[in-house]
Amino acid sequence: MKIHEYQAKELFAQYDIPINEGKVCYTVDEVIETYKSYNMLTVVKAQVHVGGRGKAGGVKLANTLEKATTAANNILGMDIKGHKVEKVLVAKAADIEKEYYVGYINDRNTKSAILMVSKEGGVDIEQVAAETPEKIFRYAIDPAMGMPDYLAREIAFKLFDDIKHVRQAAVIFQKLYKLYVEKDATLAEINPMILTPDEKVLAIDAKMTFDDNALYRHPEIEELREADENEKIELFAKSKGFSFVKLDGDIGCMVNGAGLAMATMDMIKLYGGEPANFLDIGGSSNPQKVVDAMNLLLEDKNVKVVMINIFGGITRCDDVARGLITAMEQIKTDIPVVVRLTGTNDKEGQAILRGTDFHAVETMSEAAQKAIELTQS
Amino acid sequence: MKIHEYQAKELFAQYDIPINEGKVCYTVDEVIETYKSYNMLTVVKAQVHVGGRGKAGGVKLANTLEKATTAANNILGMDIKGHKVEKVLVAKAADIEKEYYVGYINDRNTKSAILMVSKEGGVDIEQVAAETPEKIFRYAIDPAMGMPDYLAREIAFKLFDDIKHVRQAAVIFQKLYKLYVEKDATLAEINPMILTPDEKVLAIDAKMTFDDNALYRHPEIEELREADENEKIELFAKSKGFSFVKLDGDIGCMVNGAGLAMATMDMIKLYGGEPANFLDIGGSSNPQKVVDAMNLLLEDKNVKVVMINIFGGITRCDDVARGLITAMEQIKTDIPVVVRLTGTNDKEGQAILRGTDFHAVETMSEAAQKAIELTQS
Amino acid sequence: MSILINKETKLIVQGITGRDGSFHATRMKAEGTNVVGGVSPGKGGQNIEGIPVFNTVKDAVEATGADTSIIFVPAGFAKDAMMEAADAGLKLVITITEGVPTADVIAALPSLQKSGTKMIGPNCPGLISPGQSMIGIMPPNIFSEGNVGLISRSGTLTYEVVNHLTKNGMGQTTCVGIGGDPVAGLYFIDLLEMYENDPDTEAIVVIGEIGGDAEERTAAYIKEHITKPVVAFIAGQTAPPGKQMGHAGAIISSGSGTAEEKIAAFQAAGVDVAKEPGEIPALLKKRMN
Amino acid sequence: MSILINKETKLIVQGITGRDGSFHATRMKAEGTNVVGGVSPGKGGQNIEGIPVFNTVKDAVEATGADTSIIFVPAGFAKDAMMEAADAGLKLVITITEGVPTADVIAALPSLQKSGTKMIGPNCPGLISPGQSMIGIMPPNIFSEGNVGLISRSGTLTYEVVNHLTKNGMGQTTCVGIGGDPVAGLYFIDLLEMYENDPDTEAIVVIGEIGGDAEERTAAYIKEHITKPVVAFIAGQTAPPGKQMGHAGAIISSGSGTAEEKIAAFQAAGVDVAKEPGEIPALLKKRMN
Repeated sequence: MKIHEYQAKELFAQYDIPINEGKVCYTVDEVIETYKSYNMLTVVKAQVHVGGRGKAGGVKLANTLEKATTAANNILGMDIKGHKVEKVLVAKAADIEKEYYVGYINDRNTKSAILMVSKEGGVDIEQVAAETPEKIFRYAIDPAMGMPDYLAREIAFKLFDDIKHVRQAAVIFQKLYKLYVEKDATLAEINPMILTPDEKVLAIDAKMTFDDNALYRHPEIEELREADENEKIELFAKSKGFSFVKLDGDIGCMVNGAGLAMATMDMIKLYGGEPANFLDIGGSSNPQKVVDAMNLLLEDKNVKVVMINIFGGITRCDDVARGLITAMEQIKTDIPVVVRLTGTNDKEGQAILRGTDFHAVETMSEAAQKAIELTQS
Repeated sequence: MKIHEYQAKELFAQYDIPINEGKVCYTVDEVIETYKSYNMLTVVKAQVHVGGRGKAGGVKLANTLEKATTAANNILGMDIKGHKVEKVLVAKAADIEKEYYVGYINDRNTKSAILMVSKEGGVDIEQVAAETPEKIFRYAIDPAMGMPDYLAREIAFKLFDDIKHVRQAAVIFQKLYKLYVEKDATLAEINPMILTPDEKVLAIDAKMTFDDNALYRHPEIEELREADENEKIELFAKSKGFSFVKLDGDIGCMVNGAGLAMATMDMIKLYGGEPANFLDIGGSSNPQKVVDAMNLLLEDKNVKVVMINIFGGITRCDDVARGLITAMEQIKTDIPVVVRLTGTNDKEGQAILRGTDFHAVETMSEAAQKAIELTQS
Repeated sequence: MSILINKETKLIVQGITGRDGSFHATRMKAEGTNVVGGVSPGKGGQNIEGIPVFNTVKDAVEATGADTSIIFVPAGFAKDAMMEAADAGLKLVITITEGVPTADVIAALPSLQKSGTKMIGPNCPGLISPGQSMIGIMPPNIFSEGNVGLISRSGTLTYEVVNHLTKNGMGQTTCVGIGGDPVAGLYFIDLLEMYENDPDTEAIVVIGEIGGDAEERTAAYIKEHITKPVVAFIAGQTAPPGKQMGHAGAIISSGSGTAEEKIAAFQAAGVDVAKEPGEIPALLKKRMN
Repeated sequence: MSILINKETKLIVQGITGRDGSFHATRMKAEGTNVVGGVSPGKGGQNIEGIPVFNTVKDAVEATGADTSIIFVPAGFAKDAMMEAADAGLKLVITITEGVPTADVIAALPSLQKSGTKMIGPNCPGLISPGQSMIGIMPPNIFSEGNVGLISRSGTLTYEVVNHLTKNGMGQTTCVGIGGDPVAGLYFIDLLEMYENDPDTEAIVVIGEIGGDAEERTAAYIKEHITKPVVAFIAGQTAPPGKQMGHAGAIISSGSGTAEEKIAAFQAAGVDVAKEPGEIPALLKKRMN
């Protein structure tokens, strides 16, 4: 689950991680009021669940009320990679002596949380990682030990020489780790963490994401959820037991299993078509699930064809075929539906579907080709 | 540091460990009032920093106001192994179906905290350990893992068969471990933990001691200190940098180092004398320390002779000898002082002491024999 | 031969009295897997279709000599179940449970490591050595005995591939679903090493997907250490960045974890990468002759 | 020969800029110990009497190749210092600091174990291999080279015994003060095993005290595994139960840890137990002829 910068900074403040003061604003008037109360160099930042705000014009400095007003007018309501900006963070701009990168993520290779730090802060860390990987220091955190003083200090010495700065950074590493672990985060990033001319170390940006699987034990994090339009659809899908991601094509996909669902989208693309979505309906495929999934797909008016790809494993394909017929009786639609059934008793399943409105086929590639053909008719 | 049962039960309550309700009382009137408010079978228990209260008559049941009053009169003010009873815990007596032993201690062999449990509760666990060790189950706790659910359950199954009882006991094990670790305890004992006829598991006694070295980070535990007379002297000694334990003999001992101090006491006993105390004045032996230590020893009117046994290590014996002379100039006393100096430059040190009021000798055994001789003159 | 499990494997089922646990315990037993016991605290002494139930894993191991466990407990209890299995000294633990918080897996792994317990999963379909033992939730009838070893991050996609293999007369030594979570137990490289050392495995199929850099590392490892032919397939070529495709691990973070990178890495390591699952048998045949 | 330390031992001093750290670093260096560096965060680049100071143990190890460390930091920082030493991969750590909370020692030990780092202490005088290396705070002049190995829970009592040994012409291979705390690193049995394997050690002196059952376990171990003559002394025969005699570990809990029990255990294992420290050289001579 993603949260906004202003929310991450509120969590930072709860954990005594130093940040620059700021306030979230939903209207131009609120921005004006906030600017007036600060009356100093201020930064206005779009709050959206997508990276690259700066490049998209979603972050502006203002040293006059006029400039702050202009920034608010420009940023509020703008579209950044399909995300509409509904709020901005208005924050006191800090004087920057140097910028650093600090980030915790879970790491598949070390099978632990890792802390990454770099003197190359304030820029795209992925680019640093790709071009000058030696400038990023990575430390795997032993979950039993956490982030002891010596380790936090050792890491801070990679960024700073002066013990005064080292101690401030070390404490930030420790507090951020505490926040990361206690809230089941999957990312906690400060980019940049800065050193000010008066030798303070603080976080002037903050990014956090959380483990969906652990939200059940963090209602206080769940409360921070501010889903945008796309995310609302995905959440609705999740409430039905689906994994769903909307795309821009015209072939609606319904598949059991995430890997097979991805492979299905790939197959459509391979044969020249465009998938309208990723949809994993999960392990089983009972009639109600099919009805719910169809309704979800048909909400997307771009969808011209639906392609159902089911691997009958423990549930046999003949049972699945009967379920599909039951399901489709409840759905009134002219959209053609291509069905491919494989696995246990697949021949029997395919036989049952023959003679129905379903376009029943035997293989994934046939299904993809048939679906593409139907979009063109 | 030792605390009383009633204090341990207050900590238990803070950690949601179920206990039988009770109230600490300092006077007979308070006991009467408490009994009236409970108006049921009640137990009156002496609160002293020493074991064996029950055998000494310090624990009485009362099912009438009269009996409660008698118990209060008898127990308040009584002497248990040299400890005067200044308060009692008056608690609602619980119905007991079965009794169990539960205790955490730090263990030198596994180098960890261990949990010991036994179905032989309510009796002296040391006796069970000596006679039927197989009736005590011991579990070393990995500090990184703590007391996970499965382990607490596994241990609880050693005491109970019914999952309802197992779950209650497992939670007690976990909460007691949390208390033990969070407060730096060195002992956390429930003897007995009981099962009641209505299938509740609860602690009806509680004993805790704490790591003196860790008290600096637990002011809330330090606040629980209720030192009795002997403990007050030991605390005063500690404030001077000494380790001190009062004994019943007449030879006051002053030694640098705990092991050597014990060996000195042993030596006195070996030659037929009786040490008045254990006193370790620590690593160095500057004149002020000697003055403070002498004053401490001379407060004990039983002391007839003082025996100083110093190993001159890094500090040379000749410097120590000069320090002793300086120190004794400040102390007006007729008590004879035997001094034995060994180690670096011991010959020189002994030479300096010759011709002074000190009875200077060369070996520990000479010192002990001389001291004993002087007690008899 | 096979890797990790065979006819000798003695299995216990943690969470055997739950809906999934009892269903799959019975299925696995019917399939010939040596299911020697189950664990469910407080249900000790009962039995599920003839499988004895114990209160603790330790009790089950003592009574049955089990060396392997499969976990079906709810997500919130999975960490504890993994640690209990480790503490009881099992050699192998398969965690089927999905939705386990990543921090719980990270927290349980040191216990497993300490006791030398290998884990597969969580959020995985399990593994099967056809004709010998099945420990998982896969449909056994699509598998067949043979000489191909398979490793996959996916469930149904694995079945899709296995179906193609079996229909093309290419049986399997062992098929392992390692799961789609961001942090998991045994991974591609661990299993490749085992297949390399298994005399009966003649070729290996690796089914990867977007997210992370496990496939890139695997490719580098194959180039260095694997002499047997390897064919790969990567799902998620059309996935957009920043979106989680079902599996928590299947997410392209800015600039890394894409299918293109993974395919390129495999190809650079001399691994044939199938364009679609149906192509895998032909690629294998080409390399195995 | 010797155990644990010798002329090759390269030592760093953690907390070298503190009062005790700088004093003893200088003393040890003067005594011929190979003190290659010190650690004090923020003081990196400075030097103490010619000994270079580093910001972290890792830096010190990288620059100097140190394999051993001695810790003089205040009690509240000892846990962190032990863990830092372990993480830097040192072979041996001697923790002199007294007053370390027992829970901190327990919490640090898994880190030490993980990296295979041995520890002596805390709250100990250190150890010395006379003529080779001294790592600790003992008075070096009382020691002499020879063939007796010594292990002790006490400080000055050890010096008392060593003084008797040296004056009786009985030099030492290595003398180790394991410390008087309830939980500590290397203990009697670990060191007895090393002495048994050290060709130059011909006899062993064990100085125990009341509290715990380490001496009883040690006696059982000696009976089973030690072929060299062992003489023991136990301090605290006159200590009352329930009172801590200076050392946190020296406390007789109800019914166990008494000197009588320990002496009986040693005697049952064929170990001569001295009535007073001065008797030890004679007992050794009797056994070594």
